[in-house]
Amino acid sequence: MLLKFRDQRQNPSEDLKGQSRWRRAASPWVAAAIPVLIFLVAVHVYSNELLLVDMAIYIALAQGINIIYGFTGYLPFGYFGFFGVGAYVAGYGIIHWGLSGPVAVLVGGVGGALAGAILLPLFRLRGAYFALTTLAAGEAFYAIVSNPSLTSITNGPYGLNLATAYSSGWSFGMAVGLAGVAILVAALIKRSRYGMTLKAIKDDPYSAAMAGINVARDRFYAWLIAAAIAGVGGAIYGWAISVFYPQDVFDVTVSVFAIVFALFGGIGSIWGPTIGAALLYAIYNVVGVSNPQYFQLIYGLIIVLLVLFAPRGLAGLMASIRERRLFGGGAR
Amino acid sequence: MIDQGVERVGEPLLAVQGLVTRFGKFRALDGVSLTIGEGESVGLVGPNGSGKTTLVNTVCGLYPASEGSISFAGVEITGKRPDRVAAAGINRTFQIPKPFFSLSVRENVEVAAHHARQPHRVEEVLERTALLAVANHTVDTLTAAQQKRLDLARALAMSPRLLFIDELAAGLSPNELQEVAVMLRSLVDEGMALVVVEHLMGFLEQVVHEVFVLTAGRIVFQGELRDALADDTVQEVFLGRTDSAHS
Amino acid sequence: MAVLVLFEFAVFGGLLLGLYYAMFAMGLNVVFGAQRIVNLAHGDLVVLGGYAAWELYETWHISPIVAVVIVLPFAIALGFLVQHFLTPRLMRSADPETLSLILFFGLSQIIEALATIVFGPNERSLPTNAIPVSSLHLLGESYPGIWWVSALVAIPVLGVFLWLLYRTPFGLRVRAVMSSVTEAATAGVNASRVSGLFFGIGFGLAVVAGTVGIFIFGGVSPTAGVALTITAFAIIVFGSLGNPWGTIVAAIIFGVVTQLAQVYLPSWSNLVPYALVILTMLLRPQGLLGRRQRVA
Amino acid sequence: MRFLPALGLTAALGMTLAACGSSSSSSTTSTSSAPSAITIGTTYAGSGTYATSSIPELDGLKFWMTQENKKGGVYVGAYKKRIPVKLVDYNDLSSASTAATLYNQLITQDKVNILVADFGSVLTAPAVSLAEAHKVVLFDQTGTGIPFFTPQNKDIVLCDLPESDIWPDVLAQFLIAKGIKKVAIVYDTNDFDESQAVTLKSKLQAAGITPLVYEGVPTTTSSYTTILNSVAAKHPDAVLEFGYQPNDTAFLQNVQSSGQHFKMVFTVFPGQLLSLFQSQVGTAGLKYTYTYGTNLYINYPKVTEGLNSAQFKSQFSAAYPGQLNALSLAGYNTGLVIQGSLKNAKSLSQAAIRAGAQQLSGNLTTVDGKFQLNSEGAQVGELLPVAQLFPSSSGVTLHAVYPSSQATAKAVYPAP
Repeated sequence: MLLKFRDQRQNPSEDLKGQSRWRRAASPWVAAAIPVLIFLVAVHVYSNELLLVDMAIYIALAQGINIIYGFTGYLPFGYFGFFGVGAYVAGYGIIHWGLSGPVAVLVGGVGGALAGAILLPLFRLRGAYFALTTLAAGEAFYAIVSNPSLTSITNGPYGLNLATAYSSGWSFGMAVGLAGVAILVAALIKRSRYGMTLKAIKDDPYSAAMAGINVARDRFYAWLIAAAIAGVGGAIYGWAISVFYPQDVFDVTVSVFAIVFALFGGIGSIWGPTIGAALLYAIYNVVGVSNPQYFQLIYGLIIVLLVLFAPRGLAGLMASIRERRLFGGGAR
Repeated sequence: MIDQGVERVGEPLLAVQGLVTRFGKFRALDGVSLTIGEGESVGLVGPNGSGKTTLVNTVCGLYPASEGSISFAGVEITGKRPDRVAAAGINRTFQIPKPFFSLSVRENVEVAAHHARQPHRVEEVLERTALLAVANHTVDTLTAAQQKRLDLARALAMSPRLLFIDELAAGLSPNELQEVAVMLRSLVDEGMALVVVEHLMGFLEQVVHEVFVLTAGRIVFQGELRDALADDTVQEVFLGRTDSAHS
Repeated sequence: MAVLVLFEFAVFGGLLLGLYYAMFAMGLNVVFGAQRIVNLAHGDLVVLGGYAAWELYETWHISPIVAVVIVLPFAIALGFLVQHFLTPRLMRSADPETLSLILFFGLSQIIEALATIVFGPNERSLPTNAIPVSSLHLLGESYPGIWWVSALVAIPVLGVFLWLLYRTPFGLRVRAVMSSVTEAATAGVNASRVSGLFFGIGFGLAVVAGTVGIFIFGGVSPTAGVALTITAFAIIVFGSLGNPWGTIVAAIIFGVVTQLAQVYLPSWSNLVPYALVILTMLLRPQGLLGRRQRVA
Repeated sequence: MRFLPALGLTAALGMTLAACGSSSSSSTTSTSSAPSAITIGTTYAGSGTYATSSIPELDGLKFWMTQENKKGGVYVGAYKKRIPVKLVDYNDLSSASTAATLYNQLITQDKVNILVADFGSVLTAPAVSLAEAHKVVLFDQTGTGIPFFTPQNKDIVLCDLPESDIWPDVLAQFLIAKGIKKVAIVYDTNDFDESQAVTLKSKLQAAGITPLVYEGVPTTTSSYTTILNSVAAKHPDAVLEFGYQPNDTAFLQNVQSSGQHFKMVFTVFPGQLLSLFQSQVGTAGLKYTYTYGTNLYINYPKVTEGLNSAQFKSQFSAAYPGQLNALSLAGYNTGLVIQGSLKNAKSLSQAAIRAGAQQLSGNLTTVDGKFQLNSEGAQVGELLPVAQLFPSSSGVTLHAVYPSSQATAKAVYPAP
């Protein structure tokens, strides 16, 4: 039964390959363009652009988690560390080098990627060890940046004031752009030879090496991309709120939200993290702001139920509903 | 190209010198030296835990060599990363196949062919390993024998000059066994060097002439398979394990 | 002279606190030993213990030391239930290790939310005279009463735990499971039952640590859990996962190092647990007392 | 790919949900005729570090609003009539980033006429550039950090306490007058506490006193035992700790449990939240320690706006039992400053209201004392006396002990 089912699914799609090629090529661009367009329309209907900025950033972060966890299996609990480093590098650039906001944001992305490079040795670890050690690393970044002894460099615990560079239009535009780019990058990777390579590494790193794959290097690229996305995200965030303290940008909640949004939507899919982030962040802003503890309760229950009953998230649920409809439910 | 020039006729393809692999205090390989010539096919036999798979893993770069050296085609490869070893022209199959479960059968082969810069070989390799019919299937739908062949296909897609076959025969039916033997012989005929790690003597006979016998991390015999079976030491080594050979 | 006195304070104070930290971190190690699960809700259980002590003292004027005995059975039952209902399904999934991390994180969120709903968001602390003991005077230095009281609680608790583990038939089975779940199963040990007890003991130790912790940490608030979990994780990986003696040694070293940092480099003392995790993982992933094992 | 439109729709739904959900009230303010209500937007910390200070402040503001609405609203000079006041408040959870989104929500969605910042510099900071960018006047209740008040500032009005850097002026004079030379200063590393520590240190140094200890610790610190031990090793006469309420509580508890005794211990918040400290620290830990005396303990029988001290205490306690403290008084005072500014303002524009506030400066006395702004919009009218907590039948009682003009008791130094 199982074999038959696979045959049915695989072979027709093979026949249709030529016909659907343009759709395959276009879909990463579509996946990126639709959310961007919705954002550009939404800001005219709904003028609290800061909330939309946050949502766009969370979509990007969820895609970052998708790239590193979905494609390589490494779960970085300390993802917020790159977010914070990005915010601080960009802030430093604005204050000390007189960079304009948009340029500083890109520099923040470079900062995030450099922080990622520093943590490269952690890839020796796997599973829970990796996840928790990156968490410690994120907290270590925080302890260093916020240290009163370094006030002359980072302004220590007293935060940064970027009010001079504040520009709500620009920061909104950059946030939406980041969301679009992150979705596009994730989608292009998924469909590329590189995506196939990452899946091979995730399945069996040694076997992948025997297939000629430079495992460490190829995994590193994915890590750098994810770290850069978080760096840019943090930079835009810091710029958009314009006055921030270390604990606002080095906040473990950033990791938690990004991971749960991605997981809720469906790790490894492209639409999943986008929709997961948009939906849950919206619900958070409706329910969570006035009753945070009830939201947290619901949210904890969602995590437990997801892990137990739907580890592939919304995307996985939709896929199995579709399969059931097409094949009468016998397949799984 | 310079390497090719220096390489003399008769110089071994693989030369292992005094190889030691330690796990803590345990010496899994205890001074192994052997050479394998271009296009040669040899068997590697020995009881469980004698270090056969450790030898393959060390040569392929999974375990670091504690002492000794490994060179391939005149180039030192000791301590090289597995992907470098693979790129140099050594490949292997695994005792328990390690295919990429989230990729289709074809993609499994494509990944390897792509990284060996030989994308055109995909169809040929699939055909040769009798996997063309299931090329678009996912790996979890394959039979155990098909998964073993997929392992082989992934290795062949890299066009290796030396191929380690790690217990391919175990668990195959006599028919499947026969097919695999034919396949391996044809590889030898094309000039590929083979090292076959195997317990089944009948199968080994069809593929190789010469064997290395390994026990407790040392090579205790090297020579024709016939002679090995007659050798007292080898007899002793194997009598100890014949009853568990098919378990 | 003052420098020397401070050194003495840091070392001896660190020793007392280290014994407490051993009890505090042991529960995480025990739960890990059962099914290779990192219990990310560990810190939240410690927080729950703190609230239990607070509630019992404020409502019924029960001393936090007595509270230790009262909360223990509830904590053990909770651990047993969690193991019984959550982990079997988890172990059958595609990536149990990472998913278990996420699952227990979800659990931690639930506990945190419930604590906020029941006790409110603000820090609760007990007056220091809830444990009416005087400070300890030793070689010209005085140490807060709660430090030596917590050490005095930790020693018998750890003692009973180690006695169970090394001197009873039950402990033998436990250690069999800790060394290998599958081997123990073939040797006739009911691994699932033993794992349930592991969770029970692990949760129990965490909650007991919390009842005393309300004094050690200066109070209890719903959001303190994550930082406590990282600290406990730092201690158990430093001491070697699955090795109870390692946890004790590591906790004492951790206590002393933290105290030294607080005395000589106070602004950097927050970095200690994080640096400890990172350095251990990079330089000696098997931990202080560990045999080499695969973590990478 | 058939599911793509459906997915797109879902995403759109999510974003629309966000849009609708948060815009709980839409404003239809027209500028030509008088608005039906004056909306005041604020955020408060329902949980976290600032909650114990923020909630009473909000209660004070609500109390003021209720009082005014009973009279038909607040008098608005621009329209020469009373207009009802509407308050929109959101919970920012003590998080500056949540606060930023909420301030933006208040400005862009709720279109509030007046923005009131949450307690403390950390939660006030995100409002500053938003208020500036959207041309909304910001009333800063007690966010007394210095960085906000610059000569360019045209947006912010500080209502209650003076800027934190002048808080310790009187404290420094007290230490010098008492001839206390061995001083230890421990402060939390945030704008509010650090600026006090910096001021105190420089005032003392000007008098030739160099602190024996001058140490910053993270605002999250909840155990001071070890640092207290290091402090005690230097044998200071006075130990001064600048923190937020949770820090001060932990510090006082640790002083008690460590068994150390100092001739003088000073913390910031007992004077503002005395009953909370009474329950958390107890009489034994509080007695004879020092704090800033607040206007709650000073009697202002004659005021130019609102209720006088006695009236406020009795009426507020009736409306919000158990909530009376210096911060609820500060919240009430914010309301009075807004009231005065609206009375003077020629229109509801940012500049007009700000100018209205400036006009008040020097002419307003409330239950919180004299209101006086400097050119940067910061309040300089109040000087905090040094107070000491004396044991009494009901626990501890606060008495101002310095300067002598405000003193209601004589300082007991050294503490017994």
